[in-house]
Amino acid sequence: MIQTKTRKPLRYLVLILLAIIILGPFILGFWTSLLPTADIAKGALWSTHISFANYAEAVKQTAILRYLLNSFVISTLTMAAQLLFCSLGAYAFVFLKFKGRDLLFYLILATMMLPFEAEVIPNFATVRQLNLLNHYAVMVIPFLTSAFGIFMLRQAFRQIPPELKEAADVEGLNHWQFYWRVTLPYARISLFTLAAYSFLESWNQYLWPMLTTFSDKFRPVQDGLRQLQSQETFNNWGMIQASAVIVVVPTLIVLFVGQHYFKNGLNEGATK
Amino acid sequence: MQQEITPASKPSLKPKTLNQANAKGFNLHVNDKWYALAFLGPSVLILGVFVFYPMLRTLYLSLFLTNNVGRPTVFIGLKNYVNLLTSSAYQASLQATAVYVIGVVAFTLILGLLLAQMAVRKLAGIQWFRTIFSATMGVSVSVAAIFWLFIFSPSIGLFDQIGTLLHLPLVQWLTTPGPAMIAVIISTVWMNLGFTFLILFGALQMVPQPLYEAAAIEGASPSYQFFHVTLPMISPTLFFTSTVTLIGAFKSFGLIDLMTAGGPNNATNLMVYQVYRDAFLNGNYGLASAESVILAVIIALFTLLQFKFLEKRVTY
Amino acid sequence: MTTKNGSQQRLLILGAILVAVIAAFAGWSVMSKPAAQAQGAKRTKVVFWNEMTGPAQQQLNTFVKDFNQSQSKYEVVSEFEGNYNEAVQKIINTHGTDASPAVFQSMDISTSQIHHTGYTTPVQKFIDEDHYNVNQIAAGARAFYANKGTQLSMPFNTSQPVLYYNATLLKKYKITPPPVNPSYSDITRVATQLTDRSHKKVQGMTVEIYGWLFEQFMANAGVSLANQEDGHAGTPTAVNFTNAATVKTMKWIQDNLKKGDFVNYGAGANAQNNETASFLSGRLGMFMQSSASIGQLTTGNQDQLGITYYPHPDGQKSNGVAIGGASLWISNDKPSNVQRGAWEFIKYLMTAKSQAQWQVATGYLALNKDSQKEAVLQNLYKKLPATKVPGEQLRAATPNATNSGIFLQGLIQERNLTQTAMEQIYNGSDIQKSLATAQKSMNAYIQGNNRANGY
Amino acid sequence: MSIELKALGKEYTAGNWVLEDVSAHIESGEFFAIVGPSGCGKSTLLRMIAGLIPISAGELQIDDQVATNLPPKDRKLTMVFQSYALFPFLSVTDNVAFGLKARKFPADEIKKRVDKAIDLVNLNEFKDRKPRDLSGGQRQRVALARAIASDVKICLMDEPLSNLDAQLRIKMRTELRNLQRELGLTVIYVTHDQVEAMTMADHIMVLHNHEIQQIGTPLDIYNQPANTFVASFFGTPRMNLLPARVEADRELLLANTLKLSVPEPLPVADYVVGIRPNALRLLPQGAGEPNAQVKTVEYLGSEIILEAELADGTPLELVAAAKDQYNVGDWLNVAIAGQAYVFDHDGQAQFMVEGGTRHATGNHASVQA
Repeated sequence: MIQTKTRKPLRYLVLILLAIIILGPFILGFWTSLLPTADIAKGALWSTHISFANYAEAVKQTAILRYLLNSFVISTLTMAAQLLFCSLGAYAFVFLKFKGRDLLFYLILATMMLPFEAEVIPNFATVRQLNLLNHYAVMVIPFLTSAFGIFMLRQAFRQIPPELKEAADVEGLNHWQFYWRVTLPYARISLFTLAAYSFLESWNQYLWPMLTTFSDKFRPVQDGLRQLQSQETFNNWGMIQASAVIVVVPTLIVLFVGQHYFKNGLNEGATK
Repeated sequence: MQQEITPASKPSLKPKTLNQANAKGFNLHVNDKWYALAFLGPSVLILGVFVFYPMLRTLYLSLFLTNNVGRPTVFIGLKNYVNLLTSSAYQASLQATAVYVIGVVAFTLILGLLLAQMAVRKLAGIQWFRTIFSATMGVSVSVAAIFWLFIFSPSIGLFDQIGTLLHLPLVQWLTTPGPAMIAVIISTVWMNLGFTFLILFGALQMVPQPLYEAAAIEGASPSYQFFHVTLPMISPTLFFTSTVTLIGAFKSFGLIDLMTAGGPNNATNLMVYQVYRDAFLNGNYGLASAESVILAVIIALFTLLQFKFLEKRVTY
Repeated sequence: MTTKNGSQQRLLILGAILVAVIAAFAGWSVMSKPAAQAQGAKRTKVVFWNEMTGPAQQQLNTFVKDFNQSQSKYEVVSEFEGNYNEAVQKIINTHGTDASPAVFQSMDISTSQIHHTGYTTPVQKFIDEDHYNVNQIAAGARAFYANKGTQLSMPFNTSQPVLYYNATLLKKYKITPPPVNPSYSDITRVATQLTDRSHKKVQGMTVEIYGWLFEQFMANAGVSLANQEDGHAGTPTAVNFTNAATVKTMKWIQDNLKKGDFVNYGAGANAQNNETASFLSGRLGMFMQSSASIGQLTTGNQDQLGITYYPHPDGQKSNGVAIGGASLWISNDKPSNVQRGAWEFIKYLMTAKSQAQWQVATGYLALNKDSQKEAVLQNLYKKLPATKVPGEQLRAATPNATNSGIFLQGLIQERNLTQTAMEQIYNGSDIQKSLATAQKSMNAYIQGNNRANGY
Repeated sequence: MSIELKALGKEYTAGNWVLEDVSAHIESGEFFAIVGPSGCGKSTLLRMIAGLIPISAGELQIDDQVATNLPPKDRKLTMVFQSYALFPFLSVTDNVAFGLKARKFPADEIKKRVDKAIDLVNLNEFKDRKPRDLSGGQRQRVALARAIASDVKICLMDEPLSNLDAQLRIKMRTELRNLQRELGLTVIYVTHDQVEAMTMADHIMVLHNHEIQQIGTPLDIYNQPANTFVASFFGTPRMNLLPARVEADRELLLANTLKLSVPEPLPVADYVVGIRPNALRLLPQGAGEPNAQVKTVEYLGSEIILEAELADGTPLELVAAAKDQYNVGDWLNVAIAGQAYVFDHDGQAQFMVEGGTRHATGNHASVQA
């Protein structure tokens, strides 16, 4: 429009303000992670002693790297499992014909309404019975599959032209072959979206690991930060901020590299 | 009027009875039950054990008193529910949850929309802003909580310092009820913004440009265009985003745990936190189960609403 | 075309990053491990759960390290499990699984609950087996964790509620300090004088809204909070908040608040931080808190710190207060050699030397009587004579049913309820009515709990 | 409601002009078409007139008022978009009423105007429908009704018929034209379809290569193309453009094959001669030397389109009577039988020859006007 010409500087101003608001906590967190805790405690947000000492301290004195490793292991396993089981499940709902399929689909859809947070009590009892407590398994097994993932991939698989299945039937491909050679490659964008989604979901788990892990050996990073926070009575802010930055940097990198996919995938999910 | 849905836009919540290849192909009479077992078995097992069974079990537990090691011992019918709904503490928790959820949803949407609206117009370097606006998607709960804890911390925190500079009365953000609620809402909104921005930005980008041009020629001012073109055009996405945010807010736990632990004076004691407290701090599993059921019902209702809307949903 | 290539490229980059990070971590954790594993291979592993933070955690970790070096049979692995409240249910919930601890620290008010789960081996068993001289451990602390003559757990980090005053301020306004074992009116006098003579620049006194303090007022007045002699004679079925001594205490606080000689700092961590900050900056003359705060109140405090016993009602002798803190328990779901290792570790922590070091490092009381002779502790007393007072208060009281803690399940609820009542009373509500409401709720809770547990 | 374009120009990045020196006068009540191939800047020009994109150079006058920097809503015009730009969430009535509501007209006035507009485009039965429940033609009418309801007399149309199927498009041409006359609208109509422009417009502006090629009535444009671009753009099948050189004193040799006599001697140079397919005659077999070979044969029913190749390889399109029979590979004998347009080697029209007489071409006058 014509008016925008004159408004340009104003729009940049608003954009920059908004960017500052969004980035503020990051910048402040990163900046204070470079300051000596003594200076932070005095309320000084400026210091001449800028260093990575807090990072060295965090890595040496806390199990922050172990927490990160745990989270990577848990999230990667969860992601891989969800890709496999959700795609298998979705395949069954699209390409297989069996009795009670619709009913089963509705049941699985219904589970999307049930918040995990409201089911922790019996679930805790279950994993305790299975002697899974305080192990990677306890944070992976309940999330091997997800109703949302099945639903989302089912949507994607339905976009596969029926002619492909017919052609595969003519070629004599069985279901495994069709699943592996056609369905998965065809829906790879959706698979990627699910991968990103399940990884982040697992990465952000907080309540469940908090209830089921009892040692640093298996504690994921979210609860690791909680651990650091609650152990420090004399708030060692420099080190805590450094730990937070160590945790946030990998996900930020993944986000920026994979931004393109998140955007497409999310919008697909939102508009379908 | 008639909610006629074009085939392309039909959200496929309903399974089609006759499906694609199998209906038309020559293996019409094949029953794939063994395949189905192999393909679906794992998912059904996991969902059954960790989603279906626990819901029933929670319902069951909610009707009992539990002993000091968490086993249900005395059947008391709906007594737990009665006690809860008449308890002023639980009512306060419901109220706090309502305030929190409404605050989070409202501000997340408004700010998300503002960000998206600002980022959607083409400008030199706008790509940078888009990336920045989506940055909080990469932030996990604990990191967000720690960043904001520092900002809100007394005397050394940013807000306190700014307040001191401007000679404003000091606010004990996390230790006074009202401000503590505001603080957790701000933090949650910030954490939500990246995701909300991306979704709304995508929706705005899909609004056809000629609609704005037509509106401009027809005499609509920018604000008229926003309310009478932009908002209606993205209303399905707006609805999707608000329910997702709403359900997420109902489930908020980590941020509360780290920032306020439900305090001060239970001012931020949200429903999930109350479940955690009663179960895993107080060992009152029967009562906590009843609280879980109430929480599940509320969330299920909103999810159902979302499904219903998705099904009816009109894509233009 | 380009997008496809681009997207595949990005996918590759992402995958590569993921693999690289995992590989890096795996390498790091493998490299950093072998030493610890090789050492622990032949030893019996004893998992120890604690809830200590800050300097106490550091000292505890030092103890663990020293214990592991002092012998070659056991390896104690210490795990921090969050705050006291969290830990109780964690302990109960993991019992019988591979995740459970062999020895754990659990807070004072969880004693009855932990005992009733039947998940622990009373330390009495090992005391008897070893003919361990239990008399060297402070009786008042032992009594709290004993039931009907059996020592259930070993008192560990132990504090006494005491009254702190700013001696320098009192001198400045020419006020006679309160006696070492003050009555309510002694405190009222000092508070009034402070407020008046400073022209309200200094606030006289605060009593935090804190259930623990509520319990200690009753203990020091010699009245039972729960029936069955505070649970020491059997499972309590009711509580008594509305007794004369409690009403009198609440009235004392309420009246002084109205007069403005006392001030209300509210409840929770917030109140504790604020009252400490005010006290240190000379704006508050007196407050009551755990003796474990001594460290915080002496470091960097130019003013001289004064400490007295917990105040008692006028016209009667002080009965003595119960301790606060936590004790060490041994789980019974571990094989006997592990339980034995746990006991050996407890014994190590209770030596005179360890206990003396513990008090110096943390402000918790040294429970071993012989610790008083240790040089580190002597040095502390020489430097800060006031730090002697909490220990003296502990030794001064003869343990009886009312000052040995309350053997009742659901003390967390009790504290929530009494704190609500205190809050109401501080804001001017009717004392009798507020206490009665809390009492009714607590009795209902006890009945439900007893029913659920089949008592 | 006349419109005056005075040397309008548009640059998106400095020095990079997508439109240059566009001047024209559009009379009140005129149907003015802007035609050109895609990318020629015709939509840009329309959007500049509408005020949707800023004008970089020159001046725009609407109704004798300078409008160069006015916002769109103050230009007293309306626009119909190629995609119709209907609001999918509004019913037909509300779509038509959109502008009136935005301009805060009183409710009864809105109702009156909307009813009238909907009536004019025959959409009475569909008033309450949403756009998605309408056919393409009906949507087109809604867009028209919206333009009509605003009651302003200038209507800009951006390829409004291009999304319709062929039959409907032809029907709508007439309807649009009738409506325009009936309401006395000044229409600026952008299209890439020369037939549409020819059949509907009072005047046509031909845009190509960032500038005006010619402005004139359809007849002018067809009969007196200003250059080879205009000549080949209008008319189906397209005009044949043949390279020519001076062969004899009063004779041009086209594509080394065909001879064209000109009334007066020409300077020796390279020329291009344009001959419409229907100005070529097929001589009966054996009447002379065959000079072209058939490459494809296209039967249209009423006639046959032949694509042939002249002896030197230059392609040539011809029209033949349907009753005749042609096969690929047949040799033909082609002669010039109608108008031949002579252009200089830059493509600018020089004159037209018909039966050996010279006629002037290239209505440059209207460009300069």
